[in-house]
Amino acid sequence: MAGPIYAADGPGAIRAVPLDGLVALFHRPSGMTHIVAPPAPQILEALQEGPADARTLLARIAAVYEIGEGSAEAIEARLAELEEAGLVRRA
Amino acid sequence: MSRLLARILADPSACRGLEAAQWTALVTAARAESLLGSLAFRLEGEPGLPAKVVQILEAARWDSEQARTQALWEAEMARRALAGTGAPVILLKGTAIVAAGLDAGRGRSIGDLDILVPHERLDDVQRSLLEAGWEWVKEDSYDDLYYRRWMHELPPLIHRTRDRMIDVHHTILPPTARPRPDAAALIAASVALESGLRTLSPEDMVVHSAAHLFADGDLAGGLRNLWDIDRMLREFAARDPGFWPRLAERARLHQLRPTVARALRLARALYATPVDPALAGRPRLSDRFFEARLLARNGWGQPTRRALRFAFYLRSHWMRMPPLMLARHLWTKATR
Amino acid sequence: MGDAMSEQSSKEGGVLANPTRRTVLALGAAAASTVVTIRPALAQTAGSVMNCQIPVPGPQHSGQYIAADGSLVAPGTPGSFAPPARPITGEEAKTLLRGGFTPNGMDSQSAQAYANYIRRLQSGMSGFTCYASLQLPR
Amino acid sequence: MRHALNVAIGPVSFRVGSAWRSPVAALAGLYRDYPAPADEVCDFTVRLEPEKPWRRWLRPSVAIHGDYMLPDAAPLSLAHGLLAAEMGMNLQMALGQKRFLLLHAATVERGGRAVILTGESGAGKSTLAALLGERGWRLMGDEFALLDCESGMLHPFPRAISLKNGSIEVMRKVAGEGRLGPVLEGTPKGTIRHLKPRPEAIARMTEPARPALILFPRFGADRAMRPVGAAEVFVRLTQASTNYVALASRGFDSLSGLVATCPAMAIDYPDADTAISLVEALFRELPQ
Repeated sequence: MAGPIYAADGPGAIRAVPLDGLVALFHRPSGMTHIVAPPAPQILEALQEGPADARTLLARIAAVYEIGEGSAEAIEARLAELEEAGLVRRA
Repeated sequence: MSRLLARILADPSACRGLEAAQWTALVTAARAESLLGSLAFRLEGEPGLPAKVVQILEAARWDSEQARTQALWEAEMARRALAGTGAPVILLKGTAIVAAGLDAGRGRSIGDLDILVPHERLDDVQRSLLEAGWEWVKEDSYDDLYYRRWMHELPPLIHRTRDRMIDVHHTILPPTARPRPDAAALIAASVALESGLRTLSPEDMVVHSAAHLFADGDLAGGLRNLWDIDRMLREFAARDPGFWPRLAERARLHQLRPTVARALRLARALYATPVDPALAGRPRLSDRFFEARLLARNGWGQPTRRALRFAFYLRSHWMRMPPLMLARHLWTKATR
Repeated sequence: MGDAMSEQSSKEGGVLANPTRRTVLALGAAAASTVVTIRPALAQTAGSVMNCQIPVPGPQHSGQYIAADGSLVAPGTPGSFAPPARPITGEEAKTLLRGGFTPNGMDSQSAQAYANYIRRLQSGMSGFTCYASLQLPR
Repeated sequence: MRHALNVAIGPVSFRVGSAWRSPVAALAGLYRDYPAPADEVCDFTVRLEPEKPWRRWLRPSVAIHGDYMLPDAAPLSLAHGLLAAEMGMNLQMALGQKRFLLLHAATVERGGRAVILTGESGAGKSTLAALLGERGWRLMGDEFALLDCESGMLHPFPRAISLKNGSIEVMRKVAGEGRLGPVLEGTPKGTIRHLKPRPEAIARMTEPARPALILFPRFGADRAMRPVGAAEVFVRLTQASTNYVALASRGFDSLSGLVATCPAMAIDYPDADTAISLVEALFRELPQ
C-alpha cells in the first residue's frame, strides 16, 4: 500500500550548518530555524530528487547509506514531523 | 507629530532640515502608528539623513522583510491545511497586500492572518484548521455564541506551535452593522494568486480597507490603514483607467459608498492622494473630527485628545450593534 | 571544535548531510523525535526587563473559580478554589511552577490549581506574556 | 513629557521621559560621566508615566511605557523610579533591538578579544563580570551582548550594573562607595544598587571587540569545567537571545558563525576567586 507522497522545497530554500552530529537548518520560506537529527537531513536530501512516498525514500536513502535498524514506518513518522515543521508538504 | 509623519510619508522631501529631537519624535510616532517600516521604505535613498536615522530605518526595513516572510508563511500553512476542503481561501488585509506584491506592502507591519471563506464552508474550514494544529484562543460558551450570532468571523484561533492567530471571516462587516456588503460578490470577483490562494479584486480591497478603517473599530491604527488606502488608490488608478468607475460601482454594491467617499477625502487631506472628486464627494464638517482623531498622537508616542478618542470608541460600539443589543452585550460582559 | 566546523559550515542547500557512501544510518524508532524548532524567547531576560503579573483568572472571567486541573469553573464548584485576592507576580509564578514554596496566603492545593491555570495560558490571554517570559530554557 | 533625558550606552541611545522629576534626576546622576547624546537622534523612547491620571499624585505608581511595551508589566512605586527607567530601557532592547543579535550575557574584554558569560539569571554572571571589570578586564556589559550581524564583532553595552542584595556589599568593598547609586529597597528583586563602570569602560563604550570565548558560569557548585558541544551552545544562545527569531537569516548566520569560531565551556565555581582564576586560565589557553 502506497503512503502519501511528500515534496520538499527546492535547493536554496535551506541553509544547513552541521553542529556535532546534528544539523541546524535555516528555512528561508518560513524564516524558522530547526535543529534536526538523522535521518531527517537524509530524508530532505533524498526528496531533492523529486516527490516520493516513504518506501521510495527508503530506497533512495539505502542507495547512499548502509541502513541500520529501522523501517519505512520510521521514515513515515519522520515525514509527519517534517510536515508539521513545514519542511515537507503533501505533493 | 502625526501630522508631520503623514506629510513626510506623502512627500519624503519634507523631512529635510529636521533636527535631532524632531527625528526622535518622528520615529517614536511612526512606531506608535505601526508606520516605521513604511516610513523606512519611503525614505530609502533620501540624501542627507543623519547616520543614526539611516541605521534605525535600515533595521526597520529588515524587520518588515521578516514580517512579510512570516505572514506569507502563515498563509501558506493555512493553504496547506485547507487544501483538502476545496474551499476558496481569500487573503485579507496585510497578508493580502504583501501576497499581491502591492506597493502598500512595502514596510507594512502585519498582525494576524485574516482569511475570507464562503459562509457555507465555515464548518469544513474550522474542522480542518483544528486538525492542523490551530486551537481556540478562549473556551467560553458565551463568547462562542456571541461570535456565531453577531460576528462576521469565527472566534480567533491560534496555532499551537507557531503562536500565530488566524481570523476566519465569512464577510467583511458584522451582520449587525448597517451596511451589508455582498459577501458572495466579494468571493466571485476574487483574484487567484500563483499559490492558489486568492485576494479580493483591487476595488474590493479598497472597499474593505475603508470599511475596516471606519466601521470595524474606533479608528485605532487608522493612520496606517489610511496609508494602505492611499497607496492602493495610487497604484490601482495608475494601472487601470477603468478603476475609478469600478470602485464607485463596487462601493455602491456593498452599501459602502459613503464610507469609501470619506476614506477618499481623508486620504486626500492627509496624504495628498489624487482621488476621483465625484466619488469623494463634497467635504463634510465631520471630516475634521476624523482627521483630528487620526492625528491624535504626540512626539512621545502618547495618545492625545482623550475626549475625541472616547467619542470614537463609543461610536465604534454604536455602529457595530443596535442600541438594545449593545446594552445586552455590555450587561452580559459586566455581570458574568 | 573550531576547524572541522568552519570547513563544513557554509554549505548552501543541497548537501545537507555531507554523506560518505556506506555510512551507517540508523532510522531509529518511529516515536523518536528528530526535529526541534527554535521558538522566540523572551526567556532569560525576564528578570531584567519586566516586573509582570498574572491575573488568575483574567479580567474577562473574573469571579470564576479554578479547578485542580487549572480550568475555570462556576463559583462554588466542589473541588475548585476561589481565585487569589490579587494577581500572582512573576516571581511567585516562577516559584509555583517549579513546585517550590507556596506563596504567602495560599494553601498548597489552591497554589497547585493556580499553577495549572498559568500553564494553560495561551497567547492573547491576560498574563500570557508574563508566563512566556518565565519559561526558562532547559 | 515634563522631565526628559537622553542617555547613550554603547551604540544605542535612549530618550527617557517622565511625569515626575525624581526618576530622571536619579538617572542623570548615574549616567553623569557618560558622553551625552545631546544632539543625537535616539534609537528608543521610554516613558515613565502614571497608569491613570490621578496616579501622578495619589499613591504614585510608575508604569513603564515606550516604543515597545509589555501588556502584563506591573507598575513600580515612585521610590523605584530609577529601576523603572532601567527596566524601560532594557525592555526597548529586548523587544525593539533589530540591528544587533542581542544575547542576554555579560561581556568582558582584554587585548581586543571578548569573553561572553551567559546562562540563566541568578548564575552570577553579572557579579562575575563586575569583578572582572575591577581586575584588569574592560567591562563591556553586564546584561546584554550585542553581536554585529555583518562584522561578527561584539559591541559594548556598559550600562550601570544593577547589583542585587548580597553582591552590593561585595562590590562596595572592591569598587568603593563613590561609584554606587542610591539604595533601592524592597523592589520586586530585593535591594538594588547600581554601580557605574570604571571610567575606561565608559570612555571606550563605542569600541567593539572580537568574540573569543563563550562561558556558561554557574555559581554554587564545586570547581569544575566541561566543554559544551556546538549544538548545545547554538540552542542555548538562541534561548538567551530576545531577537534571534526576529532577525531571521541574519540571526542564523551570525549565531552559527559565532558558534563555529568560539570555543565554549561550562564552568562551575564555589566563590568569586575560583571563577576569576578559571576565566583567566581558559583565556590564556586560547589560540592566539
